[in-house]
Amino acid sequence: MSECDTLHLDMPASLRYLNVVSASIAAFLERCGTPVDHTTIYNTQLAVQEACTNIVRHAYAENAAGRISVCLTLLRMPPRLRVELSDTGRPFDPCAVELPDLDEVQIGGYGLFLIQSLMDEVSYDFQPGCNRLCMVKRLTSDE
Amino acid sequence: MSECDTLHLDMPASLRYLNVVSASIAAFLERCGTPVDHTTIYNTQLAVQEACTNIVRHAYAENAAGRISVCLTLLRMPPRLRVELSDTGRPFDPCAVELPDLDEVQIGGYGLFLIQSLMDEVSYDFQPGCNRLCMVKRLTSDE
Amino acid sequence: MELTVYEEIVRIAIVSPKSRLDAFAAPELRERLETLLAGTNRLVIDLSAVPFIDSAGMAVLVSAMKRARQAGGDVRLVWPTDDAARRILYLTKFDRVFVMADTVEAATKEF
Amino acid sequence: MELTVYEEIVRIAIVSPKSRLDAFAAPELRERLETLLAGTNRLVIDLSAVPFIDSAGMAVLVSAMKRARQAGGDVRLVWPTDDAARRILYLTKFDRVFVMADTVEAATKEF
Ligand SMILES: Nc1ncnc2c1ncn2[C@@H]1O[C@H](COP(=O)(O)OP(=O)(O)O)[C@@H](O)[C@H]1O
Ligand SMILES: Nc1ncnc2c1ncn2[C@@H]1O[C@H](COP(=O)(O)OP(=O)(O)O)[C@@H](O)[C@H]1O
Repeated sequence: MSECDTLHLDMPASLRYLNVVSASIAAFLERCGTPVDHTTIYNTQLAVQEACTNIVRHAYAENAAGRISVCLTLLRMPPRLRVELSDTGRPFDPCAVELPDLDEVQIGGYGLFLIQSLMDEVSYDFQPGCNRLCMVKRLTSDE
Repeated sequence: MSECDTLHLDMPASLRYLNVVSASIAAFLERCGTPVDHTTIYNTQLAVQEACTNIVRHAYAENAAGRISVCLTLLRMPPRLRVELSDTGRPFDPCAVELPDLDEVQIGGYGLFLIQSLMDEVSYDFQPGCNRLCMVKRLTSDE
Repeated sequence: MELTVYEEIVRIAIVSPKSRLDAFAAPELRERLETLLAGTNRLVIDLSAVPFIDSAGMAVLVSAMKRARQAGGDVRLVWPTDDAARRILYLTKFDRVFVMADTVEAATKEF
Repeated sequence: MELTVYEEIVRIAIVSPKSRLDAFAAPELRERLETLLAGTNRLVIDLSAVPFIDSAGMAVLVSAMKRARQAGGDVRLVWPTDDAARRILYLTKFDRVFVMADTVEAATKEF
């Protein structure tokens, strides 16, 4: 297995196919050479799904034909999964958003909170015409 | 859902991650808007997995750093899945190979037979530097 | 003998989704819950067979709960069986906002 | 009284893989089967829990069978539970080449 095991997925920015991202993450981690527990897989899937949903709903709010690019890379020592999402929609820095008050239940507004709670590193980079959200998850137990 | 729901997957030409192709096909079909039975999903996964295995083992026999590009497209009326595999390895026309004699069991040699038995259309196109295998599967029952 | 006979019928709707409750599936569930909430204000959403819930799925639960409470009723949840899904309900404190139960029977009892 | 007591011990190895039997997983199974075939020439491969078998997985079954038959033994298969996987064994006529059984008990009986 090489240092740069990388998988790219490029898909329509539609909520319909976000399950493909989840399925790819699970399959990729199943074969990554390190045993990864179910909760770690689930939490990674959830954070990435939230980020993709935000791209569809907010970044591409005015562009139904947009696309999302998902890049999965295995990093070693310690084993980590890096997920990079790119889109060409409206720029937006998720790290700048205030987190919800969990004692006041609300309809929506949990997406960025989940991303920041469940991933180990979250960073954002905007280049003209391309937003890039990078998330890293350690492949040790989330139990 | 648009006429051109297309998903691209680009991955290292390694047997390790072929399960990601299978998982993506299942997830894509689950949300394609037509109910697709388990056998149809399984047979599509198997045929595509055989084609990818051949690319890793034969087309890239001398190139461990090769990549496979998988393009999944939903076609309408009637509903069909088109799977296009591209590689930059050795050119080879699978349609020209003789099928195995099933009454003489053999070690290996079933891959192309499975592809041709399980998919509804198989075509091959070679452009300098790029082999393209196109397979189409009708999304009606395989029962 | 003067006697008043009074019968109260409490209708509790029970919904058991079986698949992913994500942003794509959420609108369908929202619609189904709204239809049910037109007929009763007591709803049990049985999440036991749900393998995955994202924040869009969670938003549907909250909006149903708000509507039911406004009408004097409530929405109760049956815990997902999947352990990772349970953890997310703890993390977001949904288990404090909703009345949670381990089974549908427990959820309907004394509703 | 002259009397010959003779005892025959038939060793049958039973292997039950639980995951995908594809081109990536095949080499590991091949190795495991070869180790077993060094100790016995009767092998039951229980495919009941295998969700997916591709032609590389099938090649491992055939080569184990050839080796066992050469040594005077055999490899018997227990049908996969997955219906689609069963169909592929019909399609490739593997069900005529191998002695197939519905359960491990049936496979070991009269081996
Ligand atoms: N990719 C994005 N592009 C533009 N705006 C975004 C993006 N992601 C999030 N936002 C903004 O941040 C807010 C909070 O996001 P989130 O926590 O996911 O909750 P929700 O999407 O349910 O409102 C959103 O309502 C939106 O205004
Ligand atoms: N993509 C390919 N590039 C080059 N040669 C190929 C390719 N696919 C198949 N072949 C050739 O066709 C033969 C038959 O393929 P197949 O039926 O899949 O069986 P197997 O790969 O088990 O030999 C292979 O042995 C190989 O020589």
